[in-house]
Amino acid sequence: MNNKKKLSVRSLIVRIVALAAVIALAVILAVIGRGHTVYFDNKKLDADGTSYDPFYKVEVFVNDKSVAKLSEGDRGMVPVMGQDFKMVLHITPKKGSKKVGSAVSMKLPYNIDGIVLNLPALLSGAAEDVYMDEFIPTPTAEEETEDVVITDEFALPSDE
Amino acid sequence: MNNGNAPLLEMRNIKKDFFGNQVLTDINLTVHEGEVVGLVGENGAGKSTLMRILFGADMIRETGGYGGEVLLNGQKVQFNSPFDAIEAGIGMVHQEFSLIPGFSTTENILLNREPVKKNLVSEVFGDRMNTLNRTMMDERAANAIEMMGVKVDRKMIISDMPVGHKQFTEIARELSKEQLKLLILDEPTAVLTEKEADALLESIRGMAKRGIAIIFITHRLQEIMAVCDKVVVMRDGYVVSEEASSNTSTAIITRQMVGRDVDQPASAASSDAEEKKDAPVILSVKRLWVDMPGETVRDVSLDVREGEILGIGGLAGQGKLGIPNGIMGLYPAGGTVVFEGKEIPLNSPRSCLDASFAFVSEDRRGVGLLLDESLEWNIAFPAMQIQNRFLKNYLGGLVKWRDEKAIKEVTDKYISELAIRCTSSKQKAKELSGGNQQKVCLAKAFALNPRMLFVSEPTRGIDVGAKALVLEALRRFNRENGVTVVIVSSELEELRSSCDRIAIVSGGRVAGVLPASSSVEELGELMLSQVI
Amino acid sequence: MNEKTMRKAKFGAFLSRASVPMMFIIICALCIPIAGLSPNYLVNEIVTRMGRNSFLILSLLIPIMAGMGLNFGMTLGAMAGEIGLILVSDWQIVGIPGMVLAMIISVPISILLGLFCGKILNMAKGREMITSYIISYFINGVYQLVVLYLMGSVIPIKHGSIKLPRGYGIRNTVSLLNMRQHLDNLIPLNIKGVKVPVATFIVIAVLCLVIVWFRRTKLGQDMRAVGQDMEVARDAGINVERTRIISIIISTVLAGIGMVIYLQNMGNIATYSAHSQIGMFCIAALLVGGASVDKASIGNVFLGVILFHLMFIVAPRAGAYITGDSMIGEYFRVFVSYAVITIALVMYETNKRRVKSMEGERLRLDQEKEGKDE
Amino acid sequence: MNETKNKEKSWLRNLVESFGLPRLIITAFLLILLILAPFVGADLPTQISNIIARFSWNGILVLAMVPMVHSGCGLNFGLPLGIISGLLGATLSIEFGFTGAMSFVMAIVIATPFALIFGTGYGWLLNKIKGGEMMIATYVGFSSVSLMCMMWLILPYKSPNMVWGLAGKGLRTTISLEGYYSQVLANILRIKIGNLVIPTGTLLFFALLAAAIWAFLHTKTGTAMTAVGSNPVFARAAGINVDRIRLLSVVMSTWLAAIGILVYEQGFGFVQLYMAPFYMALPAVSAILIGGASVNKATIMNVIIGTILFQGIVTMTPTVMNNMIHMDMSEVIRIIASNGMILYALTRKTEGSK
Repeated sequence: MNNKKKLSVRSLIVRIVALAAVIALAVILAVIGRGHTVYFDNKKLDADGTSYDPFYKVEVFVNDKSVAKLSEGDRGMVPVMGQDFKMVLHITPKKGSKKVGSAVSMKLPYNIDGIVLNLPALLSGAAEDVYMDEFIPTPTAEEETEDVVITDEFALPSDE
Repeated sequence: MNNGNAPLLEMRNIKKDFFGNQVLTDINLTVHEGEVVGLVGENGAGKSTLMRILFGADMIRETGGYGGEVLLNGQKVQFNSPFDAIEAGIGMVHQEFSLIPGFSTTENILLNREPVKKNLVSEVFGDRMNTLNRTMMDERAANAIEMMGVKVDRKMIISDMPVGHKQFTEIARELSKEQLKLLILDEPTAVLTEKEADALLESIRGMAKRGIAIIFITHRLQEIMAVCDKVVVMRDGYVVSEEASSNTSTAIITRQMVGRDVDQPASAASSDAEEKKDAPVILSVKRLWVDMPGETVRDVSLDVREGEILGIGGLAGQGKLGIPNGIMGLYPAGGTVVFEGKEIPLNSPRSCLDASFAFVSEDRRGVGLLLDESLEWNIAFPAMQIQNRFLKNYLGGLVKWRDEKAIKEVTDKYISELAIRCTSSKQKAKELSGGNQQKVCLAKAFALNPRMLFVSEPTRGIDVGAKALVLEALRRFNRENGVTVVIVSSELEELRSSCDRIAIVSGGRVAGVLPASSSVEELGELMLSQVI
Repeated sequence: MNEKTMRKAKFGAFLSRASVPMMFIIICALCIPIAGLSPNYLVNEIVTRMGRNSFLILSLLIPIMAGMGLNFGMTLGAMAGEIGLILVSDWQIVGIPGMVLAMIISVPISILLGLFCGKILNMAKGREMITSYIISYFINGVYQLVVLYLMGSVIPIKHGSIKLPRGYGIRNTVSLLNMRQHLDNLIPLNIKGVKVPVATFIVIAVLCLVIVWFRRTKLGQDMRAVGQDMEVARDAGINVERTRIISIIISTVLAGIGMVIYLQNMGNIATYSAHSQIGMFCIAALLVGGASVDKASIGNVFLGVILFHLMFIVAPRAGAYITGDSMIGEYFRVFVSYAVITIALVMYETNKRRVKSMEGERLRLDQEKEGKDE
Repeated sequence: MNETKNKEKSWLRNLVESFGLPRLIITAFLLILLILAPFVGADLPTQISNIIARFSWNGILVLAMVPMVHSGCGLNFGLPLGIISGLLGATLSIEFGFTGAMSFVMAIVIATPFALIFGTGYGWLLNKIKGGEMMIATYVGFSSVSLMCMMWLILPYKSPNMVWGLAGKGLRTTISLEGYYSQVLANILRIKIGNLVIPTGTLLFFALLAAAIWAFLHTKTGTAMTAVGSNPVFARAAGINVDRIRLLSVVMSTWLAAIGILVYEQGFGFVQLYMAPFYMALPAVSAILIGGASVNKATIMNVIIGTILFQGIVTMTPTVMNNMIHMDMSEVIRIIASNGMILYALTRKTEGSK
């Protein structure tokens, strides 16, 4: 009897540890799996009296893949996972001038889904709150219409 | 063998009653280590109940426990469940197999006692996630089979096995329990061939040599004589004899099993028996076989005379119940049945009923009654369906409407005639007591106005008062209406007191037909003559 | 003589087991040339569907082992998986971590639902299948209550992209674009233009191993025992009710995980209809693979997926070609799914009765012979 | 004093036991809805008319459950088979050019042989698989519906009122009965008091069939049917051919379902083909269960009460709920309540079902 009880304490501990491990795993997944959409603006930005001019052309590489080629005034985007964000920019500042490579890495804020980066401001070394902005989607008219919700096959044929 | 210590098992002054019905009175039983004790007695003598007490069956506790005490190795024990009994070293092989059909011998021997290996998953999810240790299982099964001394294929699947091997698997399962000290074998040879039975007897001897005590229940007395050290005979809830097997014989045992101390009063009906002797044969059964599970009938020929009450007796499982069930078409049957010179087709309940047979089944709740319906329905239904009675015809017979008034009338008639205790004729059958349900079944048969009535176990499971009423009603029905009655019963006394003649069935065959005034010993001998 | 009849009976049993797969092979063989689809396309589709469906179908095996028949209640697990995915996509957890998290969330929900289902089924022994079938409808009602009314009002849902504009309830479809086929493409492999979802297959293989291993555990052995004879198992001291409940819980949990895999391949959730048909299609596929109500193996699962989905792909095309109406093929495959289940159920019930009558037949012959001897 | 309290308690318990807790809850729910209706601005007479109309459409479909329950075949989840017979009758009647009330009569006449044939086959099948009726019935229903889906496309129907206008073949999913038998029964002796409308004809037709079933159950064969359902072994021992009685009950159920769908259509005004019959078994099953039937016992009263309660909830919840909390949860409530009811019935232990 005593033996049995001891065993159950042991298994209780094992179970608690296992449960804790699963919960820990869930938390870790929630952190590393957090997805963001990063938008790159190659636009003119005026902030705090400073003006950042757009480049003639920028090509953005994330994970060695070209995700956007931006002309003046363009916006590009890439969905990413996790908060460590690295990108390589190939910048052509003026028409005809030479391509300049530049690697940027930064920490993305966990709470924001869509993050807008103003590339000119970012590369000129402006403060974070200047080059970074939250993307707020504006629902399009089409989305606004109420979905027709199909329930189940149990419903009587609509006979109204 | 007996080394002078406390005996392995001692049962002292065991008493047991079911709702006031005393079934065991002051039973004393002693079993020593390595001893083989034969336990014999008619059905209903109390053997099974005694073994159930020993094995801690739930049913004993549910019916109010038992009196007296059980001692194992000199210590008082009280088992709350069969598992306690197994824990204490008692094993039991039941008449019905308790085996998983798709499992191998090994798996069945070690069912729910498999040796296991621990693993990572079982640490988290508990012991049931342990993996089975197949090598150890094989080893342990092999050991148990060896201990039994009969060769059984360890890998064979149960459903592919002959019956005998199943029996041996069960025994091996008990033997594989390390703590086993006492093994109860309940009619183990009933399903075995002669050769297998011999092997079993041999293995019983072997087991006894290893120090395992065995209680051996059987109807085959020669087996008892061959293998047992001691024979205990039970009758009507008493132990009537306990003898070393060397001091007794099958003849003595038979007498002890069925014998009475005082002569019974002559059969009530025997006075008319003389005049019925010459009555013409009304029903003639020839070479009847019936495939009724547990009550197989093989090659029965039997004549029933007009106006008589014929009793059919025999031990349980010997086929007496199969006879009426087969004739009435409830189980597949073959042979010929001739009633009043006309052959009645078998396997067709309807044609039997049309020939004005009626049948009161032993399975009241399963076959005899519409439990969810009113007494009116129960009593009037067959007569309505077979004979178009209790119906009103409309549209020139196109519409046959139930005549509720006539139904109520006939029901009320039988309620008062048979003293059925109920609130009204509308009461549901399931709400009545067993005895009253039986009376409803009788009323149902009477309402058919049969010429030939089969009654199967009319008094099973009903109290003494109702018993007398039921038997009296049958006798009166026979006398007043001149209906021929066949009563099938396990209780010899009942048959002797109600019938004109008694046919005894043994091993699925008619062992003999005797007048009801024959002595119990004569009848008993017949009962055991061809037991299988 | 006896052996001969035995062998005959066994061959007959094999034939009846093989009849459904054979029928499907014939249907497919007839339809493939008519449909005129390129072999490459067909192989690609089959491989994709194997990855998508196998896990879900495997979840059906354990209740069959425990004698509880086809678990129509696997839909419950599918719903749990959907709830996990809806929450995860609202939290914007993406990719493989999102999938795993959705699975983790689905597990406790599945356990609760499985427990409920198991308890009810224990109260309805002997009609488990129809009961589990009705349970799936019942829980579907509860699911709708949660997803259509409680999500967004009680359970916080942030994103407008999955919430209905009225402020509560989930949209008809939820996009899983950011985890679409992430598992399938985790280890990319392309053999002659056939995309092979290697990682998915690895997960499925692991589950197969787990099932094989599970059969060897004490619990697996108990389940087999309970499945074959409840009373004997009870007499041997096995807790029958508990064992049955556990088998349903395991099935539900696996179905939940399987649903996450299924939906990551699809790339979106049809919030209110994805689960309703899944049970039927999985069961039909399993039966097409030669399984029956009381016996199913891993082999049946894969054979079933291949044959059933082959039929699924070619039937509409073949139907359209023959009749000039594409709807015919659509209806045909639905009809075949139902017909397969019907046939399997009928065969199971008639077999059960035939076994009984065969025993009687044998006894009768024995007795007749004996009767003649004397 | 104490005793009376006890009595009251046991009276309450008896009520719960005989009526069943779920049924009690559903009844109470409907009563609350009825009481609330005027307060939330719903017009009570309109509501009641709705319930009566719905009752008149669905009553016979629910009645179709009775024979099979009586003979122990369980709940008729195979109802769609009968419905298909009815649909064949309806479409053929229109195809042959019958109109008005005649089209209804002819629909019944044509549907009858189909119902008899399908019912016989279905009953034969159910006799082979005693014990597994309900599951197989469900799938027989599903298979036949999906088979007919193909048939509606293939069969050479020509009537322009029924086939797709563009293709010129293949039946439409819904066919209007305007000019055929829409409302033919309801218009007989229709009563109109303010907003309260009573389709007397349809109710009478239902009453006629219900009385016929009631009468049948009082005949010799009907009695045998009940006995077969109550205890098949007893019936066999009493010389009844159990299989034949069961077959008869299945044929009756199938025929009633065929008539039921025609009556439903005449009230609804449309014939619905393709997947529509699919979803009609479960509401009928749960309606009769709500009315107090069990898996092997059902009476005409169960049918009437059940249909009123079920249809009452179906019509009342959307209006009341919508007006009260601006949240239409009626679908969900209906799904949970009706399936819960079926589950409840399935988990009851029944003596007769062996």
